[in-house]
Amino acid sequence: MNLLELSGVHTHIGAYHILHGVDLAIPKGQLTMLLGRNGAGKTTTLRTIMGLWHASQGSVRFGGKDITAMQTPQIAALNIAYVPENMGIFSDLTVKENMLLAARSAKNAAQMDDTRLKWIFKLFPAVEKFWNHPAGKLSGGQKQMLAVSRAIVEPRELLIVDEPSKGLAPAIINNMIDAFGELKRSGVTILLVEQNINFAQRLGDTVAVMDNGRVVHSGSMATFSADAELQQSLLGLAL
Amino acid sequence: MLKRLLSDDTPRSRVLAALLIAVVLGLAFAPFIFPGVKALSVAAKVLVFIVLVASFDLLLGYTGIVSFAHTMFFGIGAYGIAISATRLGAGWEAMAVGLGASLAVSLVLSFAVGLFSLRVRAIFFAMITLAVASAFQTLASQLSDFTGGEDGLTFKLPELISPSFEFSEEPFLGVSLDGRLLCYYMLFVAAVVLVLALLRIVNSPFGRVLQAIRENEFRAEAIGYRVVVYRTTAAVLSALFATLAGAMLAIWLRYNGPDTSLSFEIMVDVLLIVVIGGMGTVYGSVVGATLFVVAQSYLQDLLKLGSAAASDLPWLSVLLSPDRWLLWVGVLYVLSVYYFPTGVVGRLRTRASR
Amino acid sequence: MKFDFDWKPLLLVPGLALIALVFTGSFSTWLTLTIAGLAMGMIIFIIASGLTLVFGLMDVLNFGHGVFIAFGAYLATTVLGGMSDWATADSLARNLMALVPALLIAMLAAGALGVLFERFIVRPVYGQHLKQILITVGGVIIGEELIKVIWGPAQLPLLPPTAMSGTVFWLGAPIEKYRLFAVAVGIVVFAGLAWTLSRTKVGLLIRAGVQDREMVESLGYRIRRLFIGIFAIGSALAGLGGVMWGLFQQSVVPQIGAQVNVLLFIVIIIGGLGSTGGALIGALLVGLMANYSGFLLPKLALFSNILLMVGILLWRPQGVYPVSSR
Amino acid sequence: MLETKDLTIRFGGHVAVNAVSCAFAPGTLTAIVGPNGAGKTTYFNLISGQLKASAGTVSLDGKSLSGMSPSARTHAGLGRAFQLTNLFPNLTVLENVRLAVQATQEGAHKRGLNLWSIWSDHKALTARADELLAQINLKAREHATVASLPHGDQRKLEVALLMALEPKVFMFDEPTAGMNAAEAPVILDLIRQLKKDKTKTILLVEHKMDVVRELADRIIVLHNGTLVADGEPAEVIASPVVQEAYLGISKEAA
Amino acid sequence: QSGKDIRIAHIYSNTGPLEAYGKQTAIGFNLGLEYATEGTMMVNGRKLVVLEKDDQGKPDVAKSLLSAAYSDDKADLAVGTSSSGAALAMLPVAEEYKKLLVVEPAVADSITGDKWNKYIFRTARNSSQDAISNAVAQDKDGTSIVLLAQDNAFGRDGMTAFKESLKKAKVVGEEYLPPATTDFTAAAQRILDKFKGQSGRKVVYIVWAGAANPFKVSDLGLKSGGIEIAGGGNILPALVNYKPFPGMEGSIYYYFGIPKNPVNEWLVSNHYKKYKAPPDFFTAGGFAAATAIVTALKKTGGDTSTNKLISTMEGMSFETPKGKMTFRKEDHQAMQSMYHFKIKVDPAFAWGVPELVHEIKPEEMNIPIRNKR
Ligand SMILES: Nc1ncnc2c1ncn2[C@@H]1O[C@H](COP(=O)(O)OP(=O)(O)OP(=O)(O)O)[C@@H](O)[C@H]1O
Ligand SMILES: Nc1ncnc2c1ncn2[C@@H]1O[C@H](COP(=O)(O)OP(=O)(O)OP(=O)(O)O)[C@@H](O)[C@H]1O
Ligand SMILES: [Mg+2]
Ligand SMILES: [Mg+2]
Repeated sequence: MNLLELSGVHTHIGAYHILHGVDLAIPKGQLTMLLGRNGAGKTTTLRTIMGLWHASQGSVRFGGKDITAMQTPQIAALNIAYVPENMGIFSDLTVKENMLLAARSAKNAAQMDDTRLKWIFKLFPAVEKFWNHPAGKLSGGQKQMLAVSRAIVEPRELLIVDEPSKGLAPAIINNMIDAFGELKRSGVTILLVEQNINFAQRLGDTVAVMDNGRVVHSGSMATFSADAELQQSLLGLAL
Repeated sequence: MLKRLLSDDTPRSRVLAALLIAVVLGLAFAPFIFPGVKALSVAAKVLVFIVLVASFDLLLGYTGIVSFAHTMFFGIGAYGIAISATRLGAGWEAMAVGLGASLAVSLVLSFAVGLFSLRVRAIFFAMITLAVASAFQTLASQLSDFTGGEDGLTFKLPELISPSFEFSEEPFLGVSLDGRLLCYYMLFVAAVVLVLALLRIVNSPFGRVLQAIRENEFRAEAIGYRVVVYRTTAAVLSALFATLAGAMLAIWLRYNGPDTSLSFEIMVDVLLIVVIGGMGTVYGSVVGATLFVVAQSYLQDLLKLGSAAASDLPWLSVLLSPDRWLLWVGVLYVLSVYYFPTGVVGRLRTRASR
Repeated sequence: MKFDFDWKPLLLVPGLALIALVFTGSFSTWLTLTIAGLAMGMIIFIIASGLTLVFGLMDVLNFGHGVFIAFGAYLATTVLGGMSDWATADSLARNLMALVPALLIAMLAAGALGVLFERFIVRPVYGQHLKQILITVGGVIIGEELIKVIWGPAQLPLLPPTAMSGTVFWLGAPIEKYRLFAVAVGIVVFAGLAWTLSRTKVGLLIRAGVQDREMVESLGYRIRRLFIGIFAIGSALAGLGGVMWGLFQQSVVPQIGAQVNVLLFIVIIIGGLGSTGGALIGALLVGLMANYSGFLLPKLALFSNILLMVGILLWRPQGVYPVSSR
Repeated sequence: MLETKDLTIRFGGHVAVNAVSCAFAPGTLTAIVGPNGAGKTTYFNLISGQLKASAGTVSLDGKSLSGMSPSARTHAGLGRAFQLTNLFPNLTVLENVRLAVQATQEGAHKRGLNLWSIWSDHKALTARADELLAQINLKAREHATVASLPHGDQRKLEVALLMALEPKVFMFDEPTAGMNAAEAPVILDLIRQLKKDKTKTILLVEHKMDVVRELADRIIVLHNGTLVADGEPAEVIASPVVQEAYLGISKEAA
Repeated sequence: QSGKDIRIAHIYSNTGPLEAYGKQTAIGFNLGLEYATEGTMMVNGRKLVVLEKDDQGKPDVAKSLLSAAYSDDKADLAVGTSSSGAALAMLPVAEEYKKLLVVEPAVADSITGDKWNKYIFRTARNSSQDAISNAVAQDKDGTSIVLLAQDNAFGRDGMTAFKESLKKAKVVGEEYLPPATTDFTAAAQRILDKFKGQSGRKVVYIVWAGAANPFKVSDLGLKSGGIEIAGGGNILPALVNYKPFPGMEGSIYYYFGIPKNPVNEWLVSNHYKKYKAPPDFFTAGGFAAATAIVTALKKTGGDTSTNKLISTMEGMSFETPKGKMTFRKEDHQAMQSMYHFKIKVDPAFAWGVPELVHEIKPEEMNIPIRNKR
């Protein structure tokens, strides 16, 4: 069953026509990898799902419900978490305050789920270490960790993440892979955009490849990994 | 040739080019096309505002410095002429002395202001300049022995450019050839020269660096530009041009006072014109100043017609009453921000580039 | 969490007062000046609080703040005029029964007007300071003209109710009763604001929304409603301030708001653009400074505010309580 | 020769870079690695002058750079690309690069502001900028405004600006982050070419170990702001600090 | 040339900060024309046409409007304007075009002083008349006075004239405050200091124009120190602030209840009829300008040539709501009565009512002539 479905989505940004009929299905409970070269339209697809840009044609359905025309807060309230490409860190706020805002059900820091926080701290030690620091002062990688931590501070049904591994040290990438693995096991559906093919192959259940504003391939990760020729032709890379 | 005169910054839109030509021709032949003292006053005010607004655009549009102290320099220019003409009499030397002195004062002040702009956040700077400008205005009205206080100064200029001077008894094409006409053409030439000079400056390598600083000061410094030097230079240049515009105003009016050249109202008008015209395009000042000054000068007359027409709808005629013309200026402000986010010039250029 | 409150700015107010004591010479004169200055500062704080709130939380530089001030003051002339029996009665209770509704109505109406203002004037220009300046100046012009349409262009008297006019004496220093009332109102406003902003998530949310609106929405919050709410509160505070200021001046003119604009800007710059506590300190300093310099060096009084601001900025270029690195 | 001596910076109580002394010789490519937050970017900021050191000095070819502004350091021969893209968003791609080319001219020939010549008369600048754009495959989009470029292209442009400065010292901060596997080689090729020219000093912060392994002549490791390892790539990568704190290998094994 | 319209340009602040004043002047001027022509709006068979122009209170606008009025609109003469600055800027225009300008209601002394030219007449009072009449009202033996005014030309000139014409009372101090002052605590303290060691009657004489209420100094320690407040009369909205000071004395330019003459009766009753409110300062002023012009035109038999008008008007007397005024030959200033008043509280009025103590006739005031001919 598909939790999220895009069919024939066209998106314009100002005068530019960016997405030219994207068809994409995200199966429930699975981790879908969205791949593609720079400028293929991956970020635009994610933003269209979140309602940050609106599709001019086609539809986006979540859990059977049409969300194409909905506003971002309403879409997010359907229990979706999103990590944007630029991370969306509130740099004037402390790390704690950043996390508190993401924890929608908590009124103050004391109400945040402790065990979950502990889990996050273990994965991303920097988040704990800089708990009361302004987030703007974090290093590039630390910000990336905070951005992902924010998305997982409370359980969500769908997690949409734009290039989480960029700028992370290998050890932390490993932690992140673990984290997504655990989340997946707990039943969360995940949509990931990634350039790090290694990362992609270790996590992905299904894969979709974009080019020029369209999805040009989709299928299971296993077949994709096995078929070097396909990878070569789609991504222009050999492993 | 024309292209070089325009420093290779052509209008890049047919409509815009047509508009500019219309404005320039209109101003060049204003005394003959639009007879009457009022029309000529409006045309002269347009000339002054074109220079003033273009000089502000150098600061705001090209350098990204929001300053409310720009009218301060405008006022300095106007007071320079006014004070020297009052003290030294109606001679050309007096004008030269006044101009020189006011340029010197502006130079020093703007240098300080420019340096200061680097120290504080942009929005802070804007509000501080607001306070400084208002203090300067109060100062000008306090030093009444010197500046004439609230009442301002009325003064005489050389006979040659005064209305009472007649070149010939015979009117030419229905227009009397007097000192006022000469004065107008003096302003016209000054405005053309100053605008072309500004156009050259913004299209020089220097101008490009200013734009870069506006976009990302941090990075401009990192690729090797001394931001301090560029910003201060821009601030000083823009102040000097504003001073010249102020002198033009004083020469035309043969009067100056705090409300005429220093008021916050003028500052806001200038800001609005920059936005209506299109920030970061010198042509925007030409188009914007013309549109705005003409609209402002004739709005009351227009409303008179409007309220007469609406006389059977009492509430509408109250709003359309010429007494409430400022209401419509306010509406104009709001609407122009709504509908001209990139200004007239920006709009026309995008349209042309499609 | 570590509690590292920055207490140094708090010393500015007593510091200034002590320095003035040395120069003033007479204790009773100093006391009069100080009490009057502090009370004046409270009134200024009330009018500035809304402005700094809207700027600090929403990053909107509202040149139109003055319109709400004027609007509040004018409404008060109407309300108090309508209840002049009570306002001029010789009983504090009755006076309050006239004044409190006047304050509430001014706040409600200014708040409602604020909602309209947000919708039609401010909304298109979030995040663009320059356009905010322009469009809100447009709003001011429209507002002032509408006030002239409704109430006429002439100056209108606005006298404080009987029980609040006149003076009381304390240690030989005359204190206008009205100023005492203003201090009470100011304290209520400050306490209310400080509590809301530090104890609830609302403050956080809005600060975050200013930086990255899209992200706040992506977290599932309806930032738009919140912004409207804040703007309404800021405007309501301006309306309240307008009544207080009008009663202090004892008259209103359509330009009443524009007249205090520069003063308000100085106060919130000193305070650190957006900090409520900072605005309070700034307002008290300005109030005191005006009285001390007016007594000691009247020639300089005109520039005392600017000098004060420059002095503070040399010490802390972002104001006493910088809110952010925006 | 670029050299830092006891370079230190504190943010409040936190020591982000702690007494780092290191020299970088022309003709070598040094990779700087370390966990997130180790202080790599901060170290760059201290060298290029974006941050003022709390203690220690930076010198280039024996000349001290301490106290110089970032622009002066650029003229002295330091070039820097940023980790988080940092361009002139509303100018076109071509204008971005041309500005960087122009900056070198200001430095080398005349220090004047040049406010009375027409920008488009300076054909040489445009030619040079075009050449650079061709090198990074961005010629096709030279008239697009930078804000509309996808993330990957912006990263490439970031590198182009650095190349345009023609510095003696190149500092790359994760130049290929967010760049896909097809595009990254373009950048890596550029770096390889620089290496061939034996006169340039290259500093590279990079998390992708395969890239580091291939390109680096030497690796230094920062950890909590301190220099903890310095040497041959193979040797450093094998060292326990790197294995544990950085690659997280031992953790997985345990 | 009978039959041709007589065109009068009336320039005033129809908008801007002085809007309320400008509107009163316009109403007064039109009522004045109506009264003086007995409703015909004709003089000697020539119709009077009024061209109303709004100078927005701005000198530059006023100047260009006046030029346009004389040249584009072919106005025969002009009246204006509300702001002194604007009026001063207009003076040379009248000279350039060699046409008459009747100044109303601007008060600056220099209009009929050093900036004057022979085309200028003024029906409005000047600052000296204000100050000197107040001095007459305050001048009593054994009185010590501290002056309190705004620190601008208006405040300082007024105080100088006031001081010069005091004969019995003595001035023990002067306080000049920034024009935008809103808090008077500091001023009150300084004033208290100045009165230290003085005996007898103590008075603070205040000249203030603007929204703030300087009478508050009384509450800030002066009343308890036995110090009285005094000030010249003011427009009606400002007289509200006089209500707490019954018995206060000063001199006023106009209050609708004071002058007893047929012109004022006509004005008050017609104004009430039309506007449901009493006339104020500027209404009376506008009215006077109108009667002056009509009187002159009647004398010249409708001749509008400038020189004829000037020679007719020099020394001419005319009836106004304030009684008879006369244009002094030397500087064309209208000499007029001022009214020494005492404030009374009348619950029927929102303001403190000035009651006439004594009409100060022009002869009682020695108004200096400051112009050069
Ligand atoms: N604001 C914008 N205005 C105009 N065009 C844009 C804008 N943002 C993106 N684009 C264009 O949309 C296309 C797709 O961009 P998008 O950011 O979705 O790519 P991407 O697949 O996420 O690439 P990357 O891997 O580099 O992040 C690109 O060609 C880009 O130039
Ligand atoms: N301006 C600042 N104020 C306070 N702390 C800072 C500041 N800048 C950096 N830091 C801290 O210094 C440490 C080093 O940051 P830096 O950006 O140099 O790390 P990095 O090694 O580049 O990490 P990454 O690989 O994640 O980019 C971080 O812990 C960061 O929080
Ligand atoms: Mg992307
Ligand atoms: Mg880094």
